[in-house]
Order: sequence, then C-alpha cells, then structure tokens
Amino acid sequence: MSRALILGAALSSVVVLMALLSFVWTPYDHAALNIPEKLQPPNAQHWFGTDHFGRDMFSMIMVGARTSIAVALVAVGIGMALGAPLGLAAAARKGSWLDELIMRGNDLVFAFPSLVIAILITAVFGPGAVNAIIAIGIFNIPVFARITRGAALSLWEREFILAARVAGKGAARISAEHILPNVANLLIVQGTIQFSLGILAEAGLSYVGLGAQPPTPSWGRMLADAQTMVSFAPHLALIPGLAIIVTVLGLNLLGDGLRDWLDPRIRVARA
Amino acid sequence: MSLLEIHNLSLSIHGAPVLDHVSLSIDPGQIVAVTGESGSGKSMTALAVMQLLPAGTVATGSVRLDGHAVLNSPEDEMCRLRGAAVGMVFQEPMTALNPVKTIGDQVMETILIHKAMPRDAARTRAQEVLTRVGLPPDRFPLSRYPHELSGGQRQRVVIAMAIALRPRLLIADEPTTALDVTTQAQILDLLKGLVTEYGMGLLMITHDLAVVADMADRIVVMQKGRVVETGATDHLLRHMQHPYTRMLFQASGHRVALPAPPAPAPLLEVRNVVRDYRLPRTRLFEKPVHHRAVDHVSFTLNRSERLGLVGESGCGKSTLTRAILGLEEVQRGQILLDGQPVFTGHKPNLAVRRKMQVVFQDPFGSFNPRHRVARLITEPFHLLEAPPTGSERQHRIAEMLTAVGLSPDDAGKYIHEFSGGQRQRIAIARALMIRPELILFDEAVSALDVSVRAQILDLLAELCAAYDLTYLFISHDLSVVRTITDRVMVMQSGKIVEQGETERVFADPQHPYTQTLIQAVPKLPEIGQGAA
Amino acid sequence: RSDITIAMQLEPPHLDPTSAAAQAIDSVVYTNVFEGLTRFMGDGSVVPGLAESWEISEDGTVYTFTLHDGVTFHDGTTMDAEDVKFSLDRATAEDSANAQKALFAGIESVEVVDPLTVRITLAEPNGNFLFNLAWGDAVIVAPESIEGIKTNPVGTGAYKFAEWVQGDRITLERNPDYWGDQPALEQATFKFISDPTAAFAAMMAEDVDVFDNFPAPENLPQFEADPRFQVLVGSTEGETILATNNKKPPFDDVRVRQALAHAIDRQAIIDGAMFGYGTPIGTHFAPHNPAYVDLTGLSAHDPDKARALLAEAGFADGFETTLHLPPPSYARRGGEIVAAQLAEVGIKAEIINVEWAQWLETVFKGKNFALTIVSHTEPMDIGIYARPDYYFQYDNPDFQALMATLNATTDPDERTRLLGEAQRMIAEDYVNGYLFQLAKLGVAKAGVQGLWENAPTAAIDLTAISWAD
Amino acid sequence: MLRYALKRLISLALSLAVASVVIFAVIEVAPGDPASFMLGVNAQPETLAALRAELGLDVSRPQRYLNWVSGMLAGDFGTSYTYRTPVAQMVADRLWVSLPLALYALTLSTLIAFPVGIYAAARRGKPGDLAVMGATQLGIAVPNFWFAMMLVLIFAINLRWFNAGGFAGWDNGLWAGLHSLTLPAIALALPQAAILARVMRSALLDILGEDFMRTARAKGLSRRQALWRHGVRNALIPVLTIIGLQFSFLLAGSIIIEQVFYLPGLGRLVFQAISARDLIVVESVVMLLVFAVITVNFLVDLAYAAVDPRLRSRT
Ligand SMILES: Nc1ncnc2c1ncn2[C@@H]1O[C@H](COP(=O)(O)OP(=O)(O)OP(=O)(O)O)[C@@H](O)[C@H]1O
Ligand SMILES: Nc1ncnc2c1ncn2[C@@H]1O[C@H](COP(=O)(O)OP(=O)(O)OP(=O)(O)O)[C@@H](O)[C@H]1O
Ligand SMILES: [Mg+2]
Ligand SMILES: [Mg+2]
Ligand code: NI
Repeated sequence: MSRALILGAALSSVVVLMALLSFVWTPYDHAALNIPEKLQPPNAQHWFGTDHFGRDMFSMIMVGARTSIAVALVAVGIGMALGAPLGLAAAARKGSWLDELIMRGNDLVFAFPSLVIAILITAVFGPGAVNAIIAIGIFNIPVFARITRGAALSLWEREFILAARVAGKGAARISAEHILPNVANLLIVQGTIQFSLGILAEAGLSYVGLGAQPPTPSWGRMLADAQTMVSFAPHLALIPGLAIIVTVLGLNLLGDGLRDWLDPRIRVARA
Repeated sequence: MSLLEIHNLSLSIHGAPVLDHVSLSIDPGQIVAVTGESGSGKSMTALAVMQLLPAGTVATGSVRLDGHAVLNSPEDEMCRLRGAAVGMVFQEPMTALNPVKTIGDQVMETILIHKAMPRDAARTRAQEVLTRVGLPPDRFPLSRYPHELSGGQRQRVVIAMAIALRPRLLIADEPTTALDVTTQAQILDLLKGLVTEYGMGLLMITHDLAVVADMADRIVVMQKGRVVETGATDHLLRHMQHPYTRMLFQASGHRVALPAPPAPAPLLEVRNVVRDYRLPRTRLFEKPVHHRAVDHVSFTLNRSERLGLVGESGCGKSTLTRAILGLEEVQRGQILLDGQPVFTGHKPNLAVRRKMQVVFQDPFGSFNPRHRVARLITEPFHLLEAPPTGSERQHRIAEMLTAVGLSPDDAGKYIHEFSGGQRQRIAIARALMIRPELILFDEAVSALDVSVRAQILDLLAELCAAYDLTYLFISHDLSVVRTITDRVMVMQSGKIVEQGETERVFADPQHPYTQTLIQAVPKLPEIGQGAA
Repeated sequence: RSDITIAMQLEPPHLDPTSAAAQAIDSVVYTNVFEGLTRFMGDGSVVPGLAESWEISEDGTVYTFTLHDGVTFHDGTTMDAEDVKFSLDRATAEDSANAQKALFAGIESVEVVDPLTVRITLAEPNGNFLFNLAWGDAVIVAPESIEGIKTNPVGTGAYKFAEWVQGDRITLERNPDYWGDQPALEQATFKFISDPTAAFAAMMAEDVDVFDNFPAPENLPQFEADPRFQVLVGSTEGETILATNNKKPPFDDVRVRQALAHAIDRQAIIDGAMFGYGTPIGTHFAPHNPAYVDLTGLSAHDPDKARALLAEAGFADGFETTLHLPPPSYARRGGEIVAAQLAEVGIKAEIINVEWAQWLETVFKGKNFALTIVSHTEPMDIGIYARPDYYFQYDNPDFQALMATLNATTDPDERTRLLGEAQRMIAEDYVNGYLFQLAKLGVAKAGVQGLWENAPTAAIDLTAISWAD
Repeated sequence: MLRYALKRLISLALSLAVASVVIFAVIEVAPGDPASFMLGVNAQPETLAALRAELGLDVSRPQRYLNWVSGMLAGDFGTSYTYRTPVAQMVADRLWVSLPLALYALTLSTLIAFPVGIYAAARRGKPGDLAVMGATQLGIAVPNFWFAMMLVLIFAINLRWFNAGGFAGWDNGLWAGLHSLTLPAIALALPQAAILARVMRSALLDILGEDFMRTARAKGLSRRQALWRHGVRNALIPVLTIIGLQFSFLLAGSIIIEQVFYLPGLGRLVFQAISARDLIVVESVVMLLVFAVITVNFLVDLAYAAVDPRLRSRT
C-alpha cells in the first residue's frame, strides 16, 4: 500500500467520520444564531470561530461535510448506476445503432458546458440539493459510460470472453458475469475521482447560491457568505476552503492510491 | 582481441539475481547465437552490453566492447558508443519505431546524433542503408511513416537504423520471432549478408534452435541466468554435454505418436464458406468495401481425425475458427456438424455448439482472472440442458484436472497461480469438460516454450488415445502441425490452396505457396540421439 | 480632477426611464441626461426643473407650467411645450409602456398654450401631482429621438450619453450647451458591480471613486477606518417588510400575524443582516418623513406572547410554512435570521431563494406564497395597502376609504393626521411584519463632494458632485 | 483524412441540432415571464401584452423555436429582451473578453504544465517528482473561485499590484487588457495546469515504457534527448484531449471567475440573463458555448491527425 493510499484514506475517513459524528454530536447547534457573538476568530470556545450570525463554524463544517458528501455521493451513484450499464450495453453491441446512440448521447452531454447547464438546471428547477444532485449526476453518466465502454471493449477482445461465448452465454450474461467484475476496479477508482469532482461541483453551485439552501449548512455557501468578510474575518473563508481542499485532496489521493493498489495498468480519465 | 568480451557478468535486479557469472566473446565477422528458455537472461545479457538495463540493476564482472570497459562507463560515453560502435535490433518491429516520425528521420537520427556527417550526407547514407536492407527509396521514400509498412519492412528499418553507422557489433534480440516464416527467412538472410559484407560481429538472441543451428558460428546456451554450454555450432550440436542443452534440442524436434485414424466418417462439413469484413468507407457515399477473410473454403473433417490448418499470419485461420464455432455468421456457404448447421436463422445453433469446444492461443488471456479454476473449467456446462451438480460436478472437475496432468486440488486456485503451460492444460480441461465431439485448437501451443510445448503435445497425443479426440489444429508452426495431425490444409489469403495427408504434403508439396512455406522453415539438423 | 467613476450594483437594462421600472436607469440618467418639469433634491424636496414656474387653479385641477427658455435637447432640437405634451401623452397612452402609469392616472388633458406654456388638467385635485412629475418616469423626451432612446438617450440634461460597454460601464460627458449652470465634472463613468466582494475589492483597489449604494454593510467599518474613504449613511424610501399573504391560512388570522410580529427581533435582524445599518419601523412608513409615527412598540420582540397568540389561534405546536427570498442580502441574510426566530416560537419556515424574475412571477403576480422579505422602495407608498389585489392581499374597506380621503385632501396638517391614522391601522392589523427602513450606504473617495446622502429617488445627481482641491 | 473530417462535421451538425432542442426545451420550462420582469411591479396588463407582442413571446412554442433556429442560421441571434440590442452584438462584445481570457488561461496553464510535467517525468520517483506531484494534487483540490478570492485579497487589496477586477478594454492597449485579465487567468489556469501537468507526466511515463524509446536509446540518444525527440510529441496525443476539454471548460466555466472579477464576459452575461429571464440571450449564449465546445473538440480531433500520422492516412 502506497503512502498516497494511506494518506488519502486517512484524510477521507476523517471527513466522513466528522460527517457521521455530526448526526449525534456537534459542539453547538449548527443553526443556532447568536448575533452578539458574531465573527469571533477561532478560540477555545469556538475552535473554528463563529460566522456573521454568531453560529459555531466547527459545527457548521461538520454538518456541511454531511451535505457535501451526500450530494456528491448520490450524484456519483446516479452517474455510475446509469452510466455503467449504458457503457456495458454499448460495448456488447459494438458498432450497432445502440452503441452509436449511446456514444453520440454521451458526446452530446459532454458538449454542454457542464457548469452552465448545472446553473441552468438549478436556475430553472429552483436551487436546492436535489437539483444540484441531478445537475452533477447527469454529467457523471457519460464519464462512467465512456470509461466502462472503453474497458469493456478491450475485454470483449480477450479470449476468455470468446470462451464464454463458446460456452453459449449471451451478451447480457457475459457483461454481468465477466465484464462487470473486471471493470469494477476501474469504476471504483473513477468513482472516487468523480466523487471529489462532485464535491468541488457542489461547492461551486452552492457558492453561486444554487446548491443546498439555508439553513442546511454547505461549505460552498459558507464561502459565499464569507466573501465580503475575508478582509476582516479571514477564518470565514479559510476554514471552509481548507475543508474542501482536504476532502478533495484526500479523495484524489485515495483514488490514485487505489488505482495503483488494485491494478497498476488501468488508466483513469480525469477531466 | 575479441570485439566483445563478457567476463563473469552477474546481475541482480532489486536484489533478485538474474545473471550468474556469464562469460562469452564475439570476434569481428562472427555470429554468436544465445539461446535458452524464456526468462533465462538472454535479453538482460544484451542490455548489459548496451547499458540499457532496467532501474535497480546491480552488475559485477566485466564487459569490454571494442576495448572499452562498458560496465562503469559514464552515461555520455555510452551514448557515444551506442549506435556508433554497437547497434541493436529488438524483437517487436511493430512497436520499435516511433509512430509519429518518418522512417527517414529515424534512420538519419542515428547518424546525426553522433554528428558523423552533415545532414545531406546523412540523408544519402540513410537512403543507402535502406536500399541495403531492401527498402529502395524509389519504392519506399524516406517520408514514409512506420504504420505504412508491414512488420517485416519495419524490422528492416530497425536494422537500417542499427547499421547506419556500420557498428562493429550488432545485437539482435529475437529479431524474427514476431514475423512469419517467409519473412523470417528474408531477415535472417539479410543479417547474414551484413555480417559478411561489413565484417560486423553479430550477437543473435533467439529461442528458435533451428535458426541457431542454421546461422551461428558459435552457440551459447543459457539456463536460469547461467551459461550452461557454449561452443562452435557444429561441434556443440554433435557433442552436447549438458542435459539441459540436450533437453532443449530434443524438445524442439519433438515428435509424438498418434493413434492411427479410423475409417473416414464425416463429422464437420464446410462448404464454400465466405466471410467478408466490411471495411470503413473511404468516401462518404461510396459503396462499402469488403475484405474477404475467408474465400470459398470447403473441406470435410472426419470423426476421430486430426486435421491441421497452416498459413501465415492474417490468412484467415482464426476467422474460419469463429465461423465454425458459430460465433459469427458467414456471408455464403454452409457449415454442418453432424449434418446440422451451426448457424440457423441469424442465431447460433446452441444444440450444435454443445458438440464443439475450443482452445485458444493466449494462456494468459483465455481466463477470467477473477474466477477460480473450478468455475472456469465448468463454464461450458452452460451449454448443457442439465448440467451436473454437487458431487457429480466435483467428480467431473477432478477427473478432467487429473486427465490434463493437474491435481484436483487445483480447482480452488485462481488462474494467476499457474504457469503458461499449466494454464494451457486448464484450457484443454475446459474444452474437454462437456466431452465435445470436435475440438478446435487455434495456435494452442504457439505462445509456449519449446519444452513446455513438447509436454502439451504429449498430453494431446495421450488424450487422443484416451478420449478418441477429433480436432482441427491451427498453427503457423509447420513442425508442430506435422507431428500432431493426420491431414493438413494450407491456407493463403483466405483460400485453401492445398490439402492432403500430412506426411505427403510435407514431403512433396504441390502448390508453390506450400513449397515456399516449407522451404522457409529453418531446419534443425538431425542430431541422431533419437527423438522420444 | 474633472472626471469620476461611480459604481452601482445593477446595470440598467436600457436607458429609457419612461418605459421600465429598473431603478438603475434612473440612477444613470435622472437629472443628468433627462429632466422633468419638476425634480427632487437630495433632501427629498421637490423644486422646479424644466418648468420655471407654475400656477395651480383654485380647485386644484388645472396646472399651468411656464417652461425655461432656450432649452435644447442634446441633438440640438429645442425643448418646448410640444415636447412636454408628447411626453405626457406618451406616458398616459393606452399602449404606454410606462411602468408607473398610476402617476399620471389623473391627467385629463395636456394642452400647448404657447411654446413655453403647458396646461395640464386633472380629473380631480391631487396633492401629490408636482411630486409625481418629479419622478424619473415623468421626464421630458423628444419625439425626434424617441426611436433610439433605449440605447442612445437624448435629453436636456447637463450630461450627454457617450458610450455603453454592456456588462461593464456607461460613460456620460458634459453638455456644453446646457441651459443651466455648468457642472464641475466633465466626464462621469458608471461601472456596474453587482457582487459585494467585487464591490469591496474595487473600492479598496481604488478602481472606482464612488459606490452609490454599497451592497456590503459589513465592510463599512473598514472604509470608515481608512482615511482614503468617506462613508455616507443616509436613508432610503425602502421599507423592508416581512410581507405576509393575508389571504393564505393561517395568516388570514390576525392573531397569527401578530404572533409573527412578536416573534421577530428587529434589532437582531438589523445587526445580523445589515451590520447595524437601518432604522426599525413599526409600520409601512419612512421614519424620516415628518408624518411618521413610531409604532414599533406594537410589535416588540416577545416570543412568549407570540407562542401564546399562536396557541390561542390553535397552533400550540406551531406550523410549517415557506419564506421566499429575493436576491438582495437584506432579504437573504434577513431571511435566515427571521427563519431562525420564527423557529423559536414553533413556526418552521422553509427558505426558498428566488431570482427577481421568479419573485415577480410567483410572489408578486401569482400571490403564491406565504411569507417573503422585500423592501418597498417607492416613496410614499402606503397607498398599496388600499389595493386588495396587491400581492399581500390586505382587504380592509376602512383603510381604502381612508386613502380616498387622503388623496382628496390638500391641507398639510390634515394629511399628516390621516397618514398617522393609516399607519396605525395597518400596524394594528399586523398586515405585514415591519422590519426596518433600508439605509443608503454610500462609499466614496475622501475628496468627493456633493453626493446625495439620502435617496428620495434612485438618482446620482452629477451636477452637484465635485472634487475637493 | 477528408472523410474523417467530413464524418466528424456531420456528427457535429447533428449534435448542434439536438443541443438546440434541449436548450430551448429546458429554458422554456423556466418560470418567470421576461415581460413582467422588465416592467416591474406596477405594470398594467395591457402594457404587458404590448411588450409580449413586441418581444415575440405571443406565438406558440414550436413557432418560437423555429424562429430562433432559423434566425441563428442567418446569423441573427435575436434581440435581447432586457437590453433591446441584437444578441449577436452583445455576444460579440463579450466574446472579446471571454475568448482572450480563455486563451490566456490556456496558454498559462500549458506554459506551466508542460515543463513541470516533463520535469516530473524525467525525475520519476525522485524528490523533485514527488514535490511536483504533491503540488499538483493540491492544485487539483483547490476550488478556483476560492483561489480567486485569495488572489484578490492578496494581490489586489493588500499589495495592489493588480486591479481587483473589471476590464480595462482593448482600446487602452494590449497591455492594459492583459493586465486586467491576469489575475482571473491565473485563478483559472493554475488548477487546470495541475491537471495538465499530471496528464503530461503520466503520458510521458507511458511513452517512456514504449519499445521505440529503447530503440532511440540504443541509437545513442541520451535519456533527455530521447524524451524530447521521441517522448513529447507522442505524449501530445492524450495531452491534446485534455487541452481540448480544458478549453471548453475555461470558456464556459469561467462564469464564476468572471463573477468574482466582474469581467464583462460571456459567463456573466449568462448569469445576468438567467436572473433577468432574458431567455433569448440565455438560449443563444448557451448555444454558442455548446457550439464552441463542439468545434473545439472537432479541432482537437483534427489536431490529433497533425500530431499522429496514423490518423492522417486513415483515409
Ligand atoms: N525490468 C525488470 N525488472 C525485474 N526483473 C526483470 C526485468 N526484466 C527482466 N527481469 C527478469 O530477468 C530475468 C531474465 O530476463 P530476460 O528478459 O533476460 O529473459 P530472456 O531470456 O530474454 O527471456 P525471453 O526469451 O522471454 O525474452 C527474468 O527472470 C525476468 O523476470
Ligand atoms: N473484425 C474484423 N474486422 C475486419 N477485418 C478483420 C476482422 N477480424 C479479422 N480481420 C481480417 O481478416 C483477416 C484474417 O484474420 P484472422 O484473424 O482470421 O487471421 P489468422 O490467420 O488467424 O492470423 P494470425 O495467425 O495472426 O492469428 C486479416 O486480414 C484481418 O485483418
Ligand atoms: Mg528476451
Ligand atoms: Mg489467428
Ligand atoms: Ni568435439
């Protein structure tokens, strides 16, 4: 196991544990306003200080982790659940109209500037965590479809697939029995990377006010709220920023580490 | 003084010993062949001379090249030697050339990097050497890209690069393994010619003993990182001392005894089969162009008969296999097994598929790495209406593993725990699992070492006796086909050009193509110790 | 220096003040490019503009205006009574695109007496008429240049339109042929910076000289502490309210509305959302207006009372509702605080952030809302409570009658009394939650003089601005 | 080659057609009537109807779609609801900010990423490589808007080396224009450079394992010569893909950065137009961005052919 894997796993699990812990315990009520105590720098009572409404930043970061993780995880889940079968189907029917349809559909989604569309979707259907998930999820579908298809195509050339065909198995069965387990590693690794991209995307959407809505804390929105106050209360921007960086860094290291650990040969697209 | 003098060279990579006190020498104008099994350290010896060893290598001993001590030379000194004093040709011509540079640039680079002559002169020299290797500039301009050449032609470019500055020593690491027999013969001729013409020393690495015997002045036999025997070719062939050398030579000319074929009773009938591949259109609205991979092929395979199919790479052998298996539909003709078509109404006929199994070439790629042996070899049960379960199933697995020379305990292992030869045994066990009436072997022994190959051929012969096998054995290796089949067909560009009793075809080829093919095969001299 | 760069939050969609509600248009062109018969001054008073003087008939229905002589439009054509008639007729026409048609509702006819005299006849007396004519929507435009007014405004003002780089800035240049006194500045650039962070950064980096209405109150202490800058805190006409849908249960019950009012802690909202800038209000009326009555005591922060009122109304366990918040930070931040305060008395308000367009569609037009926070920035707009179809749907015949009386009254003292009564009536009915009067927060370089401190209307009066030496 | 280009061109046109339908459909369901937004809270119904007719909002949806598409084909993107100027004109103006910004950022990111990636690949496993890889991991993890905020805080507010935002305009000279685009370009470029450097490095490492690199060494090229002469150009193929993707990202994804630096670019235009329900502008700009992305991908495909002769001759 590489250092990257250990460091990545450590950072990611700290964030995940924090998010889980927030369900049962936070130092303060993350939503409780205490305006007289606003804008305190980090101190013994408030480890990460307080925000402009006097809320405890540490509690908000903990609960915010929950939001980030939930949004990114579900979005990646959607992408994988829809993308992988599409990729498998396209590979199984390589060159057919189905393949063509799926790939062109992919190209089309790729051709949309993702952020603009995410903004459009949330602007049209209203801001909120669910729409953010959908907006991020849609752009995950082609990523998984493409990577699954690519890996599956090379697997279909392998002789063990030919052997399975000789054993009379159909495309669906072969895809499930032989292809899927062999692309699983790849999907896990790509999933980790997409997860981290999802966290960034959620932060971006929340930052422009289209992600999770108040009073649900969200790192991106904390940054947006902090914007005008960085010059006199820098902790408001530094802390959520670092939370995002640590999480994304942890997940990326985890993904890279997993890739090297699971199979040094697989290649992951990062775009 | 020798041109190359390797003395007591030992190597370890990340602590693992690879070479153990290797010594050998080459004189100008001499061809020294290094042979031995895969992994015996042949390539590492060559790379040590070039000082292109992988990272983490520790070398002791001495390597003197043309008077220079190579082992401790600084890198820039080596850069001056490489290409100028010593040239090298690698095994794989398809990947040895940079795909994005023209062949002219790549040949000229050798010259220019050593500042041996100005650009114009370098261009002329590049044209000269390319002409010398049989790629005259009027037919193969310098502006060609590697992908515009065939494998043999690319190998010539690689050779041209290596000899552009007339190095005193040429190292060729398996230069013909990736080529088919006819091309191989041409390249070997070219190398021999260059040696006499330029007075170069040639260090030739090959595992093909016939090639060795045919070309080398001296032979070096390696095993597990050590030189086990060395000597002048004639002498060594006649007085082999080391048991390993003997085993190696015997395995190369390995012959098996097949049971006599029974009276002809047709099992597989292939009638006028045509298989076209649609090529990508070159222009938008033109008619699609087709490539005919199998061209009106007809033959009959009798029950309990062992039929061979030979032909060079790309002539359509695998395509025919897939058609017989009913994996792909053919454009014309009929394939009948036991009188029933393998393909009905655009769908493979599973009732017929049940009677056939196949063994593929690649022992590494034919198994799903994520399944255990038991699951792997029982996969064909899927074809049966009532596959055996429980103890019946366990019993079949144990029986088959034993039959191919493995232990029933191996059923619980994963495929990566087996060697190449063992994997091929597992592949055969899988093919035999449902007791098919016909087995197709597509290059089933081509990827194996000679000694392992001999074992597998023995196994096949045993199985023929025990299970009364009928098979179609596909190979580009004529010597293998000669020993393992009763009848043989010769295929060229999708057509069967000749077929008949194996011995008759080999002894008295009728078709010119068959004749070239057989002539091109390097022959191992009869050593006289008698084949097993 | 004789030029200035003034930043404002919103970019005008176009430059015709007579066919859109966007205040940003007025900010750029009001009194600078276009002038009306009357005009506002920085203190909110109405003074003569293009009209030199006027006479009002005994019964208060006929106004006769005498225009300044020698006034020309920027294209060289003269401004005369025909132009006034054209402008007012255009505003009152059937298919008029004027956003404030109500201002002109009482006009029966506009007659040209002679080139410098216009007579306007009203259907009934209107004590507000001169005030109405001072609005940006009532400026005088020329028929010759009306076609291109949206992108190339041609007015009579001291400044001519020079350039518009959309998304970035508009430049005005001094009009050498101006009929009045020549202003100090030769050129003025309006830059559009909507993002509060960017606003702060631009000010700090001295990219701009003046920020008309600085969007981030939290940054003001920094400007105050910095000798390079001056901060101008004034008042606006913006009553910020927690608007309540009076027709939507349970808000149709006055006890529930009263509970809302007592649940809210105004000072916390002013401190938390506006960083202390803003004046608490207890009714829908601007505190700087002489007729203002302080009624904040009617809705003092008292959560226990709020809970008791809710229990009385049958919501002992509280209830769930929604809170629509338009983009400005007074609404977004204030909304978060209001939601938290309501939660304390058991009302769970789900926050729904909306863009202005959506707010207009769902809240204002669709009346499909429960609670929203918005600032009513029109001057003297208590009249909206007399419109039962107005979005908060307050339907009180007594109030409507009161307003009718007010409109017909011209006596100032009587008007003050009636206005006080009106204020009390809507406060006691707890029509909306009255939060605070929006402050006007101007930031400028230390040397800039003559900026309006208050905002009786959206305007940046360039003619008054100059640099100290 | 020609066939290849033609085929890509056809699929390009098809993608655009589908994209236009999708965009139109998504925007049509957006709540909020542009006309009532423009007229504000006190608008009279008849005024509203007049304006709706003027804006062409009174016809059926399919008709509106056809009007829009046929207009675009003729180069007429319609007239902005709010600004009342031709959308084409507005977009063209904004493009003069967004396009140079994207190019500037792309150039920066390439200029940073190439040497860094090559340096790291050449020193694989050594401290230099590890340091670079650590830094790029960090670079990827940093949200660019946060980075932008920090840049403004440090370089514009504290050090006052750059303007905090706004665009000086090209009229004031190339230098003034570039100067005002520098901070935004850095904010956009650094995270992208981190990705690109990693791609460059891994592509090079893949190439280093290729047989032809060994052949080159056997000719007498030093490690460095082999890397430059034979490695870099081959590594360009995967790198080009990423550059293509990044360009689209930079062009479209600078919305937030343009917002932070209040640049009058396309991104801000979309944002403003969305909040003002200026549907025609939103539709046209998004369509334009999609067009840009698709075109860039097309160009990248053609660039492959320039780099890789194998594609060139695939007739
Ligand atoms: N890069 C490497 N790292 C570690 N071990 C290596 C490396 N390359 C080769 N070896 C080991 O060195 C030994 C000798 O390898 P070498 O390539 O010289 O064999 P060979 O005789 O050329 O075999 P073949 O006929 O398959 O080419 C083998 O055991 C191999 O596993
Ligand atoms: N799917 C395919 N599409 C197009 N052409 C194909 C396809 N598969 C094979 N071919 C072509 O058909 C011809 C015959 O191929 P095939 O694989 O049968 O050759 P082979 O005799 O088995 O060669 P080898 O000895 O290399 O395995 C080749 O020219 C090949 O390029
Ligand atoms: Mg070797
Ligand atoms: Mg084959
Ligand atoms: Ni002897």
